[in-house]
Amino acid sequence: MDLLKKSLSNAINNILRNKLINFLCLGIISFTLLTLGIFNYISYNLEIFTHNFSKNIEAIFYFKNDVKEKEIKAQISKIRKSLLVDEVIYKSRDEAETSFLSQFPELKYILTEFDKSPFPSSIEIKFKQEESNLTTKIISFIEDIEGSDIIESKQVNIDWAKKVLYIKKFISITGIFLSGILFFVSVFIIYNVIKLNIIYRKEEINILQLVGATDWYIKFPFIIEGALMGLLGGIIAGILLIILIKLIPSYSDFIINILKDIISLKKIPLKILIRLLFFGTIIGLISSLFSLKKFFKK
Amino acid sequence: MDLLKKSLSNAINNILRNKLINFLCLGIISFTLLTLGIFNYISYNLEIFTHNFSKNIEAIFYFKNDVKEKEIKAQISKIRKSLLVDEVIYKSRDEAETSFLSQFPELKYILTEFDKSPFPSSIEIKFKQEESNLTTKIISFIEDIEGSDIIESKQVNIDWAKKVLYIKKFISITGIFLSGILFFVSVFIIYNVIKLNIIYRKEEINILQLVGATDWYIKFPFIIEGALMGLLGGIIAGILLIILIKLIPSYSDFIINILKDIISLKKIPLKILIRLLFFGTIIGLISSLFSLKKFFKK
Amino acid sequence: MIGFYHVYKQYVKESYAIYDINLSIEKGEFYFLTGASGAGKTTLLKLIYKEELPTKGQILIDSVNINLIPRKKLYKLRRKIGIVFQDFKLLYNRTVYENIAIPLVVRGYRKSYIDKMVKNSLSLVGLNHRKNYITSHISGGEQQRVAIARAIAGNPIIIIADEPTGNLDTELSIEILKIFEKINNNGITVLIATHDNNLIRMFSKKTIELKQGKLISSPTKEKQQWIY
Amino acid sequence: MIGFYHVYKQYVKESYAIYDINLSIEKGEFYFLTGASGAGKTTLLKLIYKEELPTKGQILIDSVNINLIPRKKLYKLRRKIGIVFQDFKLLYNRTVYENIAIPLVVRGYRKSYIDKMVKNSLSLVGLNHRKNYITSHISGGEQQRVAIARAIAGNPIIIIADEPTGNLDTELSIEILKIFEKINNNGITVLIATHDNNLIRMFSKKTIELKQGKLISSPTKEKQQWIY
Ligand SMILES: Nc1ncnc2c1ncn2[C@@H]1O[C@H](COP(=O)(O)OP(=O)(O)OP(=O)(O)O)[C@@H](O)[C@H]1O
Ligand SMILES: Nc1ncnc2c1ncn2[C@@H]1O[C@H](COP(=O)(O)OP(=O)(O)OP(=O)(O)O)[C@@H](O)[C@H]1O
Ligand SMILES: [Mg+2]
Ligand SMILES: [Mg+2]
Repeated sequence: MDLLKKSLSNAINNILRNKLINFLCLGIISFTLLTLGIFNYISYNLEIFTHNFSKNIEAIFYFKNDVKEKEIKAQISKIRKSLLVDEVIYKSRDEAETSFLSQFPELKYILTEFDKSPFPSSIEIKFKQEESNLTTKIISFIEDIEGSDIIESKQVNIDWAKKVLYIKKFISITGIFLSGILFFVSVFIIYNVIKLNIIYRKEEINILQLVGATDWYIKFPFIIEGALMGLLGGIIAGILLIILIKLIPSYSDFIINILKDIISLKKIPLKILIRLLFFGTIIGLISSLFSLKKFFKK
Repeated sequence: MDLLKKSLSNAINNILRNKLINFLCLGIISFTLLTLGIFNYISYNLEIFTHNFSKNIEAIFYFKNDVKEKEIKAQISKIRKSLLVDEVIYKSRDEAETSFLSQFPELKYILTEFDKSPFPSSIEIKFKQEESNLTTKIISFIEDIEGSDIIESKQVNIDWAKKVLYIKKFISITGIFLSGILFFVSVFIIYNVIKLNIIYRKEEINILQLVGATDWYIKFPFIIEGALMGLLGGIIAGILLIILIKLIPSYSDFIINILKDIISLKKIPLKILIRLLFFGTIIGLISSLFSLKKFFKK
Repeated sequence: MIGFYHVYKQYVKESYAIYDINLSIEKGEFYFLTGASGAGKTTLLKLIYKEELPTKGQILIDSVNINLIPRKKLYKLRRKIGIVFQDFKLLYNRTVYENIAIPLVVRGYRKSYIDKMVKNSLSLVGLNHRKNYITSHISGGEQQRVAIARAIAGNPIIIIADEPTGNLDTELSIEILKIFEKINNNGITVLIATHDNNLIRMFSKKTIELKQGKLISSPTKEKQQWIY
Repeated sequence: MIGFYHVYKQYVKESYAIYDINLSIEKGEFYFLTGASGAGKTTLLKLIYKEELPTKGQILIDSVNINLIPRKKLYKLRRKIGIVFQDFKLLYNRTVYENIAIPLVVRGYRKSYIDKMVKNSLSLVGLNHRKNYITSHISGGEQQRVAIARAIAGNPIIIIADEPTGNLDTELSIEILKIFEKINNNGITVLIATHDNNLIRMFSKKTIELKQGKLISSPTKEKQQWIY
C-alpha cells in the first residue's frame, strides 16, 4: 500500500520530469485509443440502428381461402404466446372488404360483382422492441409462421432487416479484427515508449539494483506510469471523441457529398508525391534549426 | 562538402543508433505528412473535377427573330476570336428545321402550316479544355454574350459549374488554413523530437564544444538528421497515400453508405468512454510489463 | 566471510582480468586491495557484489555460493554490501540528501529513521553543509564523499570501496580511512581497493595485491593453499 | 599567457567558490594547482576555458580578454587548450581510438594525420593495446589515461589537467607527470590541479595554492601586487 502510494507519486514525478517524451507518448496513446473509440462508437450506433429497425418490423400474413375459422384462431393464439409479439390484429374477409371500401368508396361497383368478400382474411403482427438480438429472433419466428400450410402469402419488410443484420455481422467481425490489430499496435507503441523511458533511466535503475532494491520496487513506478499514461490517453481520447462526434454531423452532408465526388477519382499525380518529400524535408530542416537555436543560445 | 558528407554519415549512424526514438519520430512525421498528402490529393482531384467539368460546358444561344444575317456573322466572328472557344456551330433557321425533321419525320405535317421555319437560328459553342482556371473565364464569357441585344435566350449547363467553383474555393481556403495548422503541428512535433535527440546527446555535444568544435560542426548532423527524417517521413507518407487511395475506392460505396447511416446518430454512450479509459489503462499496464520483462531478464 | 575458489574472469577471449584466484576474507577484518592500473581490482570487487559473473570458479559470501543466487534474490546479497564505486554512480540531478537516502528508501524504512541515518552519514564524511545541494553542483571530492556516505548509510555487514580517496587530498584521505577504521571496529568487514601506497603503509592493514589478474600476495595465502 | 585580475566566482548567494584572485601564469611554465577538496581548483580551471563565467573580474588568455569572446568564436579559445577533466568526460560507448580522435576530427584534419596523432598520444600514455576497446570496457585508470591522451592529441598551447592521476598508482602517476613534463619542454604551458602532495614535492614546480576560494600562495605573488 505504501509502495503503491510512493510509486504513484514517483510515476507522476517522472511523467512531469520527462515532459517531452511523455507528451509524445500521450499523443500516440490518445490517437490509438481515439481510433478504437471511433470504431466502438460505430459498432454501438449500428446496434442501436438495427434495434430501432426491429421496431418497424410488422408482418402481415394472408390466410388461404379455404382455411377454417378454428384453424385461424388456433394459429393466432399460438402467435400471441410468443414473447416477441406485441400485438396481433386479425382481419376477417368481411372486415377486409369494409376497410377497403372505407378507403376507396368509388370502387364499390367492383365489389358488388362478388357474392363473397374477395379479400383474404389476414393477421397483422407488431413486434416488441425490448429484447436485444431481437431482429434475428423475429426473422426466424416469421419464417416459422410462413411454413404453416394455412398461410397463403406474407407481406413483411424483412429483407431490409436481413441486410442490416448482415452489415452488422460484417462490422462486428471486421471490428474484432481491427480492434485486435489496433490493440497490438498500441501495446507495441507504448511498449517502445516505456522502453525508451527505461533506457533513459538505465543509470538510475542500475544504481537502485546495486544498492539492494528489489525488482518489484524498481518495476512498480514504471507499471504505474504505464497505466497512468494509458488512463490519461483514454481520457484525452474520450474528450476528442466527444468533440469529433458533436462536430461531424453539422458537416456530414457536405463531407459525404465531397467524399463521394472525390473517391470516384483515383489519380495521384506525381506532383503531390514530390511535394510530400519536399515538405517533409523542409519541415525537418525548420524543426531541427529551431530546436538547435534554443540549445545553442548562450 | 566534406563536412556535408561526414554529417550525412553521422546523421544516418545516429538514426540507426537511436532506432527507437527515430522510429517513433518517423511514425509521427509520416502521419502528419500523410494527412497533408490526403488533403493535397483532395484539392488536386477537385481541380481536375472542375476542369473536366468545363469540358462539358456547351452553350447554345438562340437569336431573336428579327436579327440580320450580318449581325449574326459579326457576332460569330467575334466569338471565334476568343481563346476559350474551341468550335462554333451556326444553325440557320432552315437548318434547324431540317435537323428537326430528320429527328421527327412524323411531325412534318405541323411544319407545313408555317411558310417560314418556326425555329430560331442559333449558335452552339464548345469550349476548349486546356487552360487552367477555365471555368471562371467561361462563366464570364457566357455572361458577356448573353448581354448582347441580338440574343433571345441561352441554354447552358452553367449552374452546376458555378456550384463546383464555389466548392473549390471553399476547399482551397480551408485547405490553406488546414495546411497551415498541420504545418505548424508537424514542425512542433519534429522540433520536440529533435530536442529530445539533443537532450539525449547533451553529454556528447558538451564534450564536442569543450574540445573546440564550431557550433556548425555540432549543428550540422542534427540539421541533416532533421531533413533526412522529414524526407523519409515523406516517402513513407507517399507510399501510404498510394495504398490508401488504391484501396478506398473498392470500398467507397460501402463506406459512404455506412457513414451516412451512422453520422445521423449522435449518441455517445458512457459505456464507450469508460471502455476507453479501461482499455487505455490495460494497454499501458501490459506494455510496461512487457518492456520491463525484457529489461529485467538476466 | 568472503571466499574465492579458483576464480577466473575473462571479458574477452585469450585475456584474463582475473586468473585463478583463491582468497579468503575474514569477518570483521580490514583489507586493502592493491595493484597497478588494470590489474583487476575493480573486476574482483564486481565479482563480489555479482555485477559480473566469474567465467570459472566459486565465490562464497556469508556462507552462500553467490553463483546460485537467483536474480530475484540478488537484492538480499546487495543489502549486505555497501559499495563505493570508482565512478561514484551518483544521481547527479538529485540532491546530496536524496542520493544518500536511496539505499534506505529502497529498504522501505520510515522517513524519520531515514532522516536520522542520512544525517549520521553526512556528518561522518563532513558534508552536512552540502545536504541540499544538487549533486552535480558540488566538487569532485565532495561527490566522492557522498558516494562513501551512501555506502555507509545502508548499515551493511561488508563495505567495499573502489579507490575511495582518488579525488581527495592526503588529509581528507586519512580522515576518510579513519572513518572506515571506525566502521570496521564495529565489526563490519572492510575491503578497500587503492593504489595509494602511502595510505597502505600508514594504516598497515592486511593487503591483497594483484598483478595482471593474478594474486601475488595475500595475508591468508598459506591457509588458502591448505584448503586445496 | 593566463592572467586573472580580481576574479570572483559565486555559484550561490553569500558563498564564493573563487574570491578575488589575481594570478599570472607564464608561457611555457609548469604549474601545480593545489588545495583541499572544495577549495575551488576545478572552478578556477573552468573559468580559464570559459565553461563558467566569472561573477566579477577579468581573465586574459593569450592576450585576449575571454569575457569579450562571443560564443561563435569560443571554439578558437578551446582549441588552444587541452583539458583533462576530473570526471574524464569520455564517450563511453565509443572506442578508445574514437575518443582520442575527437579533437582532431573536429578540426577537420585528414584521416591519415589523425591516425598518426592518435597513435602518438596512445603510446605516450601506454594504451596502444586498448586502442579498439569500447571505453566503458576498460579500467578506471585506463580511462583516465584516455582522457589525458585526448587532451594531448589536439596540439594545444596550454594543457589543463584536473586531478589527472586520481585513479592511478604512484608509479603510473610519476610516468604520466613525466609525460606532462616532456610536453612542457616543448614550450607548452601546463597547469595541473592535484591534491597529491607527494607528487608536488617530487616534481618541485611552481605551485598555486587555494584555500576556500582564496589564493594563499602563488609563485608570482610579488609581481601581482606590483601590478596594482
Ligand atoms: N555548479 C555549482 N553550483 C553550486 N556550487 C558549486 C558548483 N560547482 C562547485 N560548487 C561549489 O564550489 C566549491 C568549489 O568547487 P570546486 O569543484 O572548484 O572544488 P575543487 O577544489 O575542485 O574540489 P575537489 O578537489 O573536491 O574537486 C565547492 O564548495 C562546491 O560545492
Ligand atoms: N567490460 C569489460 N570488457 C572488456 N574488458 C574489460 C572490461 N572491464 C575491464 N576490462 C579489462 O580488464 C582489466 C582489469 O580491469 P579492472 O577495471 O578490474 O582494473 P583495475 O585494477 O580496477 O584498474 P584501475 O586501477 O585502473 O581502476 C583491464 O585490462 C580492463 O581493460
Ligand atoms: Mg578500477
Ligand atoms: Mg575538483
